[in-house]
Amino acid sequence: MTGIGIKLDLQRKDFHLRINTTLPAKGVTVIYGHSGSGKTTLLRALAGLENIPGADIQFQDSLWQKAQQFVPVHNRPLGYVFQESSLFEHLSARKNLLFAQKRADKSRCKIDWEQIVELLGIGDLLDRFPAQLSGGERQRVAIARALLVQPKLLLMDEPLASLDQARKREILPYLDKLKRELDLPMVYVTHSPEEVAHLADYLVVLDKGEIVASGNLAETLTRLDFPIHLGEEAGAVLEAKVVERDAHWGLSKIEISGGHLWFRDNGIAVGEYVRIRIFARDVSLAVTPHDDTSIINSIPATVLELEADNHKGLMLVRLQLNDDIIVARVSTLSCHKLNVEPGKRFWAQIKSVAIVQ
Amino acid sequence: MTGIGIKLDLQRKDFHLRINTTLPAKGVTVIYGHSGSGKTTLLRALAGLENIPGADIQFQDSLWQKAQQFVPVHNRPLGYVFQESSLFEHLSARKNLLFAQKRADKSRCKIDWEQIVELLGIGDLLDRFPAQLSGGERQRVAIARALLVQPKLLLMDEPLASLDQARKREILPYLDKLKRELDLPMVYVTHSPEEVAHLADYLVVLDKGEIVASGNLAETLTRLDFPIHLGEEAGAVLEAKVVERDAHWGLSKIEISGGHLWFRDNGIAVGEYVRIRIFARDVSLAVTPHDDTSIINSIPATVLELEADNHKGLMLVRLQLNDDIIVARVSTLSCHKLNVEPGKRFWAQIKSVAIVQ
Amino acid sequence: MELFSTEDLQAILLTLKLATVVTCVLIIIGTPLAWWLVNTQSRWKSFVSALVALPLVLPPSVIGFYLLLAMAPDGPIGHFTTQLGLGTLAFTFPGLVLASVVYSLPFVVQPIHNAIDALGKRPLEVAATLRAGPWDTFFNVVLPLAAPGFITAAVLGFAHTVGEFGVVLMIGGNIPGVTRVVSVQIYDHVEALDYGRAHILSLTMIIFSLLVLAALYSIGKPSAHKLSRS
Amino acid sequence: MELFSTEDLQAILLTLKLATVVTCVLIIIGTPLAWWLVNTQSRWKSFVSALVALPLVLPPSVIGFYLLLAMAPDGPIGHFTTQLGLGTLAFTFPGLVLASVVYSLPFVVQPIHNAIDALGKRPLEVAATLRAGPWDTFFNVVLPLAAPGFITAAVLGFAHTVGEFGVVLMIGGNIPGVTRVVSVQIYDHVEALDYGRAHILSLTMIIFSLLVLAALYSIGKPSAHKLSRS
Amino acid sequence: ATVRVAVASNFSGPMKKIAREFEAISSHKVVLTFGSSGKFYAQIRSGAPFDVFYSADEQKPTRLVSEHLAEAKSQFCYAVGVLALWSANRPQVVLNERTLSQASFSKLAIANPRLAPYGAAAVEVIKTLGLWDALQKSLVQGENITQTFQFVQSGNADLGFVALSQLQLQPETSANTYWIVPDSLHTPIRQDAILLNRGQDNAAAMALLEFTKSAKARTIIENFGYRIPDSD
Ligand SMILES: Nc1ncnc2c1ncn2[C@@H]1O[C@H](COP(=O)(O)OP(=O)(O)OP(=O)(O)O)[C@@H](O)[C@H]1O
Ligand SMILES: Nc1ncnc2c1ncn2[C@@H]1O[C@H](COP(=O)(O)OP(=O)(O)OP(=O)(O)O)[C@@H](O)[C@H]1O
Ligand code: MOO
Ligand SMILES: [Mg+2]
Ligand SMILES: [Mg+2]
Repeated sequence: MTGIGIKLDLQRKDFHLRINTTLPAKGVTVIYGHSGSGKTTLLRALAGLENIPGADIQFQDSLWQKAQQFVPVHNRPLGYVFQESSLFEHLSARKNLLFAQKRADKSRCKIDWEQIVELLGIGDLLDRFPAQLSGGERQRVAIARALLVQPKLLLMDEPLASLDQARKREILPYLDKLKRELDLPMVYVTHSPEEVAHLADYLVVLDKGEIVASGNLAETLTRLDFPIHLGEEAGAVLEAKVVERDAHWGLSKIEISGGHLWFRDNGIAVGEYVRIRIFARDVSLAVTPHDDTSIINSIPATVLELEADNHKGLMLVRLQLNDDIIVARVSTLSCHKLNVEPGKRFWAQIKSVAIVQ
Repeated sequence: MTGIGIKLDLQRKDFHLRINTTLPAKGVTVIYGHSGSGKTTLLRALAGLENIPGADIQFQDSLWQKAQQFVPVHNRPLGYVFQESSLFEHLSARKNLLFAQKRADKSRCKIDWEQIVELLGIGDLLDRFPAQLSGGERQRVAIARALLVQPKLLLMDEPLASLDQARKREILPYLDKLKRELDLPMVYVTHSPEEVAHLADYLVVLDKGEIVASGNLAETLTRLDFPIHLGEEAGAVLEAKVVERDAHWGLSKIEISGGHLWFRDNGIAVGEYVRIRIFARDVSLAVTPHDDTSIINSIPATVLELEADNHKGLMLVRLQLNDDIIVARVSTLSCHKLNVEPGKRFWAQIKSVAIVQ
Repeated sequence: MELFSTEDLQAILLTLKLATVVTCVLIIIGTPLAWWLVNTQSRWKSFVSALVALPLVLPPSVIGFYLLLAMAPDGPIGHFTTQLGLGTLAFTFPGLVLASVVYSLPFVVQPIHNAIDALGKRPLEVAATLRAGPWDTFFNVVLPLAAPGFITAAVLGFAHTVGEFGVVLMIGGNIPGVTRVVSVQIYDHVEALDYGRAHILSLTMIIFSLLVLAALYSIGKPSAHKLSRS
Repeated sequence: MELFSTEDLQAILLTLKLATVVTCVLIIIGTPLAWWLVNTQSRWKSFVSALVALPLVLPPSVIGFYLLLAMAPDGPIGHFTTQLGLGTLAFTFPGLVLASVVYSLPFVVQPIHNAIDALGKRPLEVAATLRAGPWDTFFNVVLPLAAPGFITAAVLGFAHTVGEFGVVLMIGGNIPGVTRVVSVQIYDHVEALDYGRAHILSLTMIIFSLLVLAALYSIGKPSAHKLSRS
Repeated sequence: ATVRVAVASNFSGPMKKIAREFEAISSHKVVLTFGSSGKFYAQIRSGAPFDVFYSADEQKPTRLVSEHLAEAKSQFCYAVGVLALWSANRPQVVLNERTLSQASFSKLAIANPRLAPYGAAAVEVIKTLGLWDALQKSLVQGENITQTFQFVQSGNADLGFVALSQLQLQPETSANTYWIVPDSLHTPIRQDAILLNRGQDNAAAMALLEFTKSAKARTIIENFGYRIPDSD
C-alpha cells in the first residue's frame, strides 16, 4: 500500500474525532476546516503525538500504529511544523536548525541548508534567540527546521498564517518545488483558500471531527455542492502545458482543452506544465466575443449546471470547455438577463491576471 | 490634542525602530508591513510593554510616557490582543474572561458579555482550559477578553491570523461596528489585505522599523506608487450611500460620483453608507459598453495615469469617475491594443460580485 | 504508660507553632527576595543567591553556635535587640524563630525563585494589559501559576523546621514549653536510651507528616491545564 | 599554630569527596524519580512525593539512629548487604553516602520535579518530531531548559551534604580519613571549646562555599533568551 | 522557687530520680535540661537561663569559675563514672582484658576522647594495656557516650567502652557480657556540679546541690552504676 491510512476514533469532552480514510502518499494533502474542526488533532494523531488507543496509522509500507504496536514519534521519518511557536527557547535560531540537521536522515540529504535559509530570509537572524525574533521570523525558522530533518513526510499546521502575502508568495512555490522535485508528500493544514489553490493535490474537508468531503483538488473544487464555503475563492484548478512565451508583453500562453489562455509570464519554459487557478469571480459570461475590452481571454463554453451561491444575489455556473471544467460566478440578475441555462453556449471571459502561477 | 502621538527611537542589535508620528485617535489604524518590520514592537511600545527610554507616548489628552513620567501599563485604558497565545493557562476560558470583566472600567460597560461570546462562537468552550482549546479557539477567547476589559483603545496584533475565512468574515463586521458605535479607536496589526480593506481608516506602512507611508485609506490605496506590494489586493476603497434595494435579485444599488453600482445585497438599509472595495484585478476596460455580458456594472471613466505593476506583463491604471478614483489592472498587451493613455475615456467594467461590504 | 507524656504533647504543640510561624515568616521574606533575584540585573545577584544558600554548608549546631554568639548581649544581634528594649533573643521563642528562619531560608527562596523564573514575562504583561496592578497580578496570576514552587517552598520550609534540631538545641537551650520542640524531645529520648518513647514520637511524626505532606501535594496536583497537551 | 591541622585538611578533602559522590548519586537517582513524579497518573503520586520529603521532618540524628539500626547485621539493610557479601555499611564511606543520600533526597527531587513540570510537553513533542530519542531529548532539551532546577538541586544537595552532620555522626563513627567530615570536625572543635579552630574552619567553609555557589549561580544565569521578552 | 538545671546527658537517669525525690521533700520545683556539656558551656557563656550545671567532667565547671560565671565554692564532684567494656553482639563470651588483645572483632567503639571523659578514659585503658597501635584501626568514635552505647547495642560495633550506668538501665543485660574496667587502668572520671552566677540567690538551687550530697541521693547515684567520690 502506498497511501497514508488513518483510522481513529477519539472522544474529548464534547468533541468527537472520527476518521477512516486513506490519503495519497504523494503530493500535498490539504486539511481544510473551520477553527475547532479537528485539524490539529488529526495531524497530531498522524505524527503519533496524540495517544489514541485503537487507532490504526499506516504510512506507505510501514505500520505506525496498530493494536499494541506503536512506532514512537522519533522513529517516524516526519517533519512537523507546529501551529504555535515551537522553537527551543534555549537555542539560537542556528542551533535550532542544527538540532534538526544533526538528527537528519543522512541517506536523503536533499534539502539544502543554504538554499532554505536564503529562501526563508532568515540568514541575518541565525544568531538570535527565539525571544528576539518576531512572530513571523520564528515561524520561518520553524519551517526551515522541519525541512532540515530531511523528512519523508512533512506535516504542517498553518505554517504560513503569521506571514505576509509577499513572504507567502515566495514560500509557496518553494514548497511546491519540494513536493515535485523531492517527491516529498505533505499533509498541510490551512485556512487559506489561496494556499489550498496553490498547493493542494488532494483536499480533505473536516467539520466537527468528521471528513465531510475529500478528493482530488480539481474534482473537489468544481463540484458546485462542495460543502465548504469557499466564498470569494470558489473556482477551478487546471493543469496545462505552456505552449508559447511572449517576452515583449510579458505573457505566456497555455493550451487547455477548449482553446488557449494568456497569463502573465512566470518564467516557465515552453513545454512545461503549470497549474492555473481560475476563480469563479473572475469569469464573466458574454453572448458574443468582444475584442474591445482589456479582457484578453475569451473562450467558448457550454453551461453544465447552475447552483445558487451562498448569497441570494449570486449564482455559480459550471462551464464545460471540451474536457475541462471551470466555474463562473455571476449575479442572478445577469443569469436571468442572459438566459443562462444548461446546454447554452457562451463566451467565458477570463482576465489573464486572474491566473495564479 | 486628540491623536495618538508616538515618538521613539529603539536600537536592538541590527534592528532600528524610529517612529515619530501621530495616529488618529478614532477609527481603525492598520499597521501593515513585512514580517520583522517592527509592527509588534511598535504596538508594545504604545502599550508600555516595551521600556524605551526617551520615548514620548501620548493618547488623546493623557501623557503616557514623557521624560521621567511613565504611566504603568495597568493604568492605561487599553485592551491588547497578543500575537501569540496569551490566555492564562491556570484559568478556564470563562475565568479568563471574568478576569478582564472584573477589572473593567465600570463607567463604560459598553461591550456586552453575551453578545461577544455569541459572536465569537465560544459559548460552548467556556469551561475548558486553554490547553483544551484549538489554536483558533484560544485566539477568539483572547479577543473577547481584550474587549471585556472595556478599553478606550484597542491594540490588536494579527488577531485573526489563525481563523478561517468564515469566522473572519463574521468577526470583521463586528469590529467595524465596535469602531462605529462605541467610538472605540483601534490600532490593528495585520498582514491581510482583506482586513486592511475591511477595517482600515488610516494606514501605516512599516518597513525595517520606519514608517514608509501613512495616510487615510482611500488616498493611500489608490496611489499607484504606493510602496507596498499589495499585489493581487491592489484596488480602491470608496464610501457611498445605498440608494436602492432590489429584493428580487438580491442586489443593492449605491450611488458613487460617476454613476451607480450594483452589488449583492448585504441587508444595509437604503440611505445608509457602506464601504465598498473595488479590486484592481476586477476592473476591466472596454471601449464600448456591452450589455450582453454578465458584468452588470459599466461606468464611464477617464484614465488618470498608468504605472507598471510589479509584473512586467501587467499595468495599473488609475481611473477618475467624477470625484472618485478607482484602479484597474490590465495586461500590458491590452493597454497597447486599446491604446490606454491618460485623458482617454473608457467604460470601466466592474463585476458586481467584486464589491466587498 | 500513656502514649504521650505531657512533655511530649507540649513539645508537639510547640513544634507545630514554631513550624507554622517560621513557614509564614519564610514565605513572607522569601517571596520578595526570590522576586528580586528573578528580576534584578544587579551584579550582586549571584552573590546574594550564594549568601542565601550559605546556611546550608555549615552544620546546624555550628550555625546555632554562631547565632548564639551573635545573640549574646555583646553580639551584633543581641546589641541591636537590647537597644530596642527586647532583651536578648537566645533561649526565647522569637530567638528560635529567627534562627530557624535563617537556617531554612534557602529551601524557601530557591523553589520560589525557580517557579517565578519559569513563568517568563508574558503572564505579567497580559495581566497588566487587563488592568491588574502589581499586587493583583501577584495574587491572581503569579501565585496560582507558580503554585507548585510555593507549595514546595512551604513543604521544605515547614518540614525542615520540624526536623531541624541542631540550631534549636543551641539557641533554644531545650527549655520545656518554650524551646523544647519534638525533634529535641526525640533526641533526648534517644540520648536517655528511652527508645520506646523515641519510637512512638518518631512514628507519630512520620505518620502525621505523611498525611500533611500528601494532602499538600494533592492540592498542588496538576489541574486540567497540565494534564493535556500544553 | 598552622591554619589547618592535618586532621582538618583530611576532613576537608573527605567532605569534598563525600559531597561530590552524594550529589552525583542524588542527581542520578533524583532525576528519574522526579521524571516519574511529573509524568505518572498513579494514585500513589502524592504519597511517594510525601515519602521523599519525609526525611525532612525527622531530626538528622534520629534518622541516623534508625539508619544505624537498619544497617546493623540483623537490620534490613545490614541483612541485605551481608547477604551480598559487602558486610555492614556502618562506619564505612559507602554507608555515609547511603545515609546522606536518603537525608538529602528531597532537596534534589523537589527542584528537578518542579523544573521538569514547568517545561510542559511541547519541547518534548518538538524534539520527538526532530528525531530525538528519549535520551537525546533528555540531554539536549530537558536538561538545558530545566537547568535552573538542576543547578538548584545540585547546590542544595551538595551544600546540604557538606553541612549535614547529625546523620554522619551517627553512621560514620568519626573515623579520620574515612568518615570524619568537616562538619563533624567543626562540631568537635566547638564541643571541645577549641573555638579558635572552629572559627578558622567555619570561615574557610563559608568563603569556599560562597565562591563555589556564586560560580554555580553565574553558570545558571539567564542567558539571552530570558533577558528579553518571552 | 524554681531551679533550672543543665545536666550532662549521661547523668539524665539518676538526675530525674533525684529531682523527683527533691521535689517530694521540698516546696521547690526542678526544671531539667539534658545535653552535652560542651554545648551547655557555650550556652552559659551566652547567658543561658540555668542556675545549676551538672557537667560530665571537671574542666568545664573550673573554666566557668575562672571566667567568673560560676561560684567557685560550690563546685563538687557528684559522681565518678565507671567504665565498662561491653558487647551486645556475642553474649556468650566472657570478657576481660584479654578480649581486647584477642582481636577477634572488627569494630571497637569508644566515645570521642576530646569531648567525653569516658572516651578519654577508654583511650587511657587501651594505652595502658599496650594495645593502642594494634587497635587503632578498629576504633570508631561516638560523639558522646550515648552514641557509643548505641553503636554497640545495635550490633554495628562488636565491642565498646560504655558507662556502667548505661548498662544498669538495661534490665536484660546479663552480667557476663561486660567487664568492669578497674580504676587502676585510668584516671577517675570525675563529674562536677556547680552553682552558676544566675542561681546565686536561688534558694532552690542551693537546696538541690545540698540534696545531691545527701545519703539518699548518693544511693540513687550508686544504684545507677556510678561511684561516689571518696572525699567531700
Ligand atoms: N530582543 C531583541 N533583540 C534583537 N532583535 C529583536 C529583539 N526583539 C525583536 N527583534 C527584532 O526586531 C524586529 C521587529 O520585530 P517585531 O516583532 O516588531 O516584528 P513584526 O513586524 O511584528 O513581525 P511579524 O509580522 O513577523 O510578527 C525583528 O527583526 C526582530 O528580529
Ligand atoms: N484536551 C482537550 N479536551 C477537550 N477538548 C479538546 C481538547 N483538545 C482539543 N479539544 C477540542 O477539540 C477540537 C478540535 O481541536 P483542534 O485543535 O484539532 O482544532 P483545529 O481544527 O486545529 O482548530 P484551529 O483551526 O482553531 O487550530 C476543538 O473544539 C477543541 O476545543
Ligand atoms: O554526657 Mo556527655 O557531655 O554528652 O558525654
Ligand atoms: Mg489547529
Ligand atoms: Mg509581530
